[in-house]
Amino acid sequence: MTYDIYREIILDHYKNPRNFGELENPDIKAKDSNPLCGDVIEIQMKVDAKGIVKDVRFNGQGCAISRASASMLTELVQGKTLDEVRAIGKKDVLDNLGNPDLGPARIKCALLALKVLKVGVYSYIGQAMEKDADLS
Amino acid sequence: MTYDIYREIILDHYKNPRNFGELENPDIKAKDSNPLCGDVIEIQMKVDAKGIVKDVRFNGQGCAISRASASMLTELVQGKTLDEVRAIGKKDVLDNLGNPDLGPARIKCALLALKVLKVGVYSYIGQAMEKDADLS
Amino acid sequence: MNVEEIRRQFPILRRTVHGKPLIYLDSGATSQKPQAVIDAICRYYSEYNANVHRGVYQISEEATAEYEGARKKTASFINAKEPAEIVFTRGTTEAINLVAYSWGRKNIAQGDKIILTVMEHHSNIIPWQLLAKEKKAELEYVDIDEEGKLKTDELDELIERGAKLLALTHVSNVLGTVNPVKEIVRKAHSNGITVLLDGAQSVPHMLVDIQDIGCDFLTASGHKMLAPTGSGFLYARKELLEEMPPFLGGGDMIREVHLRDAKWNDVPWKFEAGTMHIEGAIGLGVAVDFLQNLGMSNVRAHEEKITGYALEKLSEVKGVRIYGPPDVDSRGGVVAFTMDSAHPHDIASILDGEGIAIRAGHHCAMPLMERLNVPATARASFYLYNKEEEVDLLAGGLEKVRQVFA
Amino acid sequence: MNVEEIRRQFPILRRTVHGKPLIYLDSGATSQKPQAVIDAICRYYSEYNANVHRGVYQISEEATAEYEGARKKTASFINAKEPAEIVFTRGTTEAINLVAYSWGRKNIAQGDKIILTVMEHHSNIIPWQLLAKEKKAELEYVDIDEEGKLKTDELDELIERGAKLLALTHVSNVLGTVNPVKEIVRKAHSNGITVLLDGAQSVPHMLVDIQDIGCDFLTASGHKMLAPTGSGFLYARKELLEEMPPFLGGGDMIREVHLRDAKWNDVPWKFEAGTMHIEGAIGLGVAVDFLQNLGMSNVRAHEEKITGYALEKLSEVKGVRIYGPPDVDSRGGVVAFTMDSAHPHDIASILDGEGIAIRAGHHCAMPLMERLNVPATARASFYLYNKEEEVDLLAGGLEKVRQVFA
Ligand SMILES: Cc1ncc(COP(=O)(O)O)c(C=O)c1O
Ligand SMILES: Cc1ncc(COP(=O)(O)O)c(C=O)c1O
Repeated sequence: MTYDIYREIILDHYKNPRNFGELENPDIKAKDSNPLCGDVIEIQMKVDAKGIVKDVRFNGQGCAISRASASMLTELVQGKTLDEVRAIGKKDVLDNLGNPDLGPARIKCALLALKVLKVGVYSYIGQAMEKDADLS
Repeated sequence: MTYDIYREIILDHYKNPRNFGELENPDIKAKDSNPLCGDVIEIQMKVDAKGIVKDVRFNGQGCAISRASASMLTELVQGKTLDEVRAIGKKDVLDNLGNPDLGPARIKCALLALKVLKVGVYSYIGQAMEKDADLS
Repeated sequence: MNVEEIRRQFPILRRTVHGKPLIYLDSGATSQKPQAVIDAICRYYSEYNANVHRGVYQISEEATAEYEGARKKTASFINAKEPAEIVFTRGTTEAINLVAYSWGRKNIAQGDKIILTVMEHHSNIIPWQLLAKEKKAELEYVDIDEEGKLKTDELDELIERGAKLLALTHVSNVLGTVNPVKEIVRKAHSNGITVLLDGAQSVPHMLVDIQDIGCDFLTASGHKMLAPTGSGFLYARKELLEEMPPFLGGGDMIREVHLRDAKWNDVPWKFEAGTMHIEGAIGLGVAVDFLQNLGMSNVRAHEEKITGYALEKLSEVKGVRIYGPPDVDSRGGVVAFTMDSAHPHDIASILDGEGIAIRAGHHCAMPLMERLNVPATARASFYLYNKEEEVDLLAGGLEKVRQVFA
Repeated sequence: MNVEEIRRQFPILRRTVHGKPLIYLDSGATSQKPQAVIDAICRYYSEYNANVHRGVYQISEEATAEYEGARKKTASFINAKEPAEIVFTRGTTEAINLVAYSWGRKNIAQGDKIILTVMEHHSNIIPWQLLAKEKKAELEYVDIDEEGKLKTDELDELIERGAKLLALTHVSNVLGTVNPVKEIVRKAHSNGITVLLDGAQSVPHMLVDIQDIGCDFLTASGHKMLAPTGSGFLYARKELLEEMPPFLGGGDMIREVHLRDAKWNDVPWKFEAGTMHIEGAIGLGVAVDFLQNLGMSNVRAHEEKITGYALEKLSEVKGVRIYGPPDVDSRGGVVAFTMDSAHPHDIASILDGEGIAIRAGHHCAMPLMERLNVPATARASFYLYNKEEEVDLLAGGLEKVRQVFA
């Protein structure tokens, strides 16, 4: 049944999002919306000289899935190198969410934050993200 | 069966069209085409001071039905007053053709000459033909 | 109107979703189809499928008769003066774009004003944005009041200041608001303003008498009124159609074609280029028969009743906020709402688990979402096959949502 | 390919006309539909009819999966690089108009040249006439030789003199001529000319490999390839689609809408405004499966055989004149002809009495009729369900015509 997707952990991240808010002078800042519903996620990061994520925040409006997914993602990237962040994929995000049985429409909610994250990282390192297979 | 429509009389008028050709300095001259097939009929008439059709010709390309119908129509109008010509209707034309069982597409062929005739007469007497119920 | 008997004619209502009977509350997006329409489609393809107008053989004549017959039925359904005032389109969107490209590009010039409302569907916004950008014309928007009704004083003022076109929806697909279009058209016309009415949410649900309303253009979607997808129509006064340049160019819309110019066919065919969706038009004719057999005032009465019941039941659920007019007689069968704890997407997902299909999102009305200051809403929309028990289950589903997000 | 087995899958072929079995020889106008497509339509409306993309409930997700699945199938059918290169349209006509309005209005300027051929269908003429008139561009036409083949030296010359666009048909719907498009595209491209290929008469009948041919745009009609009416598609290279401004504005083709501006959705959805003909797209997917199961080279071989047989049989009827190339391998399954004594309309009427459906008229190719110096022609067009016995009956029918008009 579809509302099995609303497991405790997702609801917890939705109601108490981690790293929610804004950073002062972030090095990375990216934003995207889900055309289906108009939901918006923005991710901001501070990166040190070695390319390690020092601080991360997200904000925006969204459903439980997109918000929980963003919240979990911020936990995941904290302290990682940008190369490690680039390696994060669809599977990691879904694993994080406990692999809920999301339909094709809701999966876009789950992956919105990942997409925003990648856009931010790729534009920071000055590369097009065209070939990232995880974003199709 | 559909080729019952090709009765002797229709074939005769098709092969030996009456009043086929052109007039010098006609008083009335009108032309129209059938968008379905591109067939064209032109009718020309000479009318005397009393409004009597003195001479009539038709020309153009067309199928057996449109041509026979035009040929018969020229016979019908010869010597008639313009008021009498205006009174000629769909029914007269179909009666003339022997009321063949024409489908909606072919009936346009049968009525093309009548339409041309009316356009000619109405524009000669300076009237719009909008309200002619026989032309819908 | 016997709802159970009607329901039996819609085969999809026998299906289950996640083990529960399907409760379809998204007719505002597209309606379900009765067996009569499905059968008409099968019959068309099994017995007389052929291209129309151009064939002189039997099945083409049958198809042409049914296709043009559907035009007649559609014309009489909205009380148009003649069938030639009906142009078949893919739906409301294509119909509005046709007007914008053909009538609009000819009649709208730099500095001209086009009046819209903040409750318009994107389909009645984007074509005018594109036109305004091309012609350097101006768009003006009428606001809504707290109940979700048009601020008619604001509209009156804009009308008096003058404009070329007023394009507005008859019934809002989010608020449900039924706009007082007859009065609006009267005022607009007395100021020389042409009026396009977006009938996507009215024509399927109530009696729309175009001669009574008096508007210049009306657009509607067949697929929202029991007909196949890809069907819909534009109504336009014949004089307007005759003066309008063609939109799409191609087969069947011409009388003569030469290498460098062409002459157009008569209306409405001038606007029907290429092979049309013949099945769709024929299906629309059958759908119109179906609706007329029931009687549009009965359809409307049924929807008023169920909408009233829904307004009552949903407002009993704690944390639910409903948008649009509170009085049932000034709204259509559309109920948009939000819940304080749950996002519309999550509401829809949880309801889906109960077999209930509602819509969540911006409903192609982003400017209205901005105006209401919400990112999205949930929306239940009703039609002639919905019943009160389904509203009860919807309310029950919302209680579940509340529990999950408590 | 077993024709009898194929015929059994087309229910309309069981019908009679004027007491005789229907012999359908007008597939060039629209094809008949196999039971598999009819069943898919019924299943869609009986089981999962819902608007696509915007719904988060089960049946909407099913509909979306089928709709987008059909796009994938269509893309792979013509060997497009990715599904995003396929935009669903009502047919070829809408697809060409889309290119003319969107790509054309952006890229064609005063004095620019557009190369066409005298064998084009009106749908590949009128949109360019309208565009040329608006932009003060110039149309140039390539002539044909006595066999009805393109004068390639003339075309080469025009290409070398330079142009913005070459829009030509892959297969003529009157002459049957198959144009050597791969070679033509190569030359056009090496002169910087964009190429639009009208595939209305090729895509249903032969293997069309878009990457091999290399053209920039390809248009086709689903309803001519076993799919429902109102279906068809535009193929365009993704870079082109991405650069093109939107055509129709409305729901689903946007990402964000504000009062005075909007952002567009990704391709291909940027070009699919409003509720699309979902049933039509799904039906097209099933039709593509049907054709691929048979194998397009088998379809082509079957048509070559029957066309060759028809050329032979028809030329045996006294007074018949056939247009187009005499060699079967450079023509499609279309045979246009005239008779010295009878007008094409009369031929078609008499054949109709025999249950035989052929087309008579200008076939939406008036400039070609002028070029051939005939007011109209009769046309028999074949598809995978036609058999040689039907050609015999056609020839027999023409003998009757001869007798009537003797
Ligand atoms: C008010 C309104 N206008 C226009 C449309 C667009 O209709 P369609 O998608 O059939 O083109 C809709 C439906 O989505 C609507 O509700
Ligand atoms: C060569 C050609 N181009 C274009 C068309 C137009 O196709 P449609 O009517 O599906 O838009 C046709 C068919 O009528 C055709 O044969």
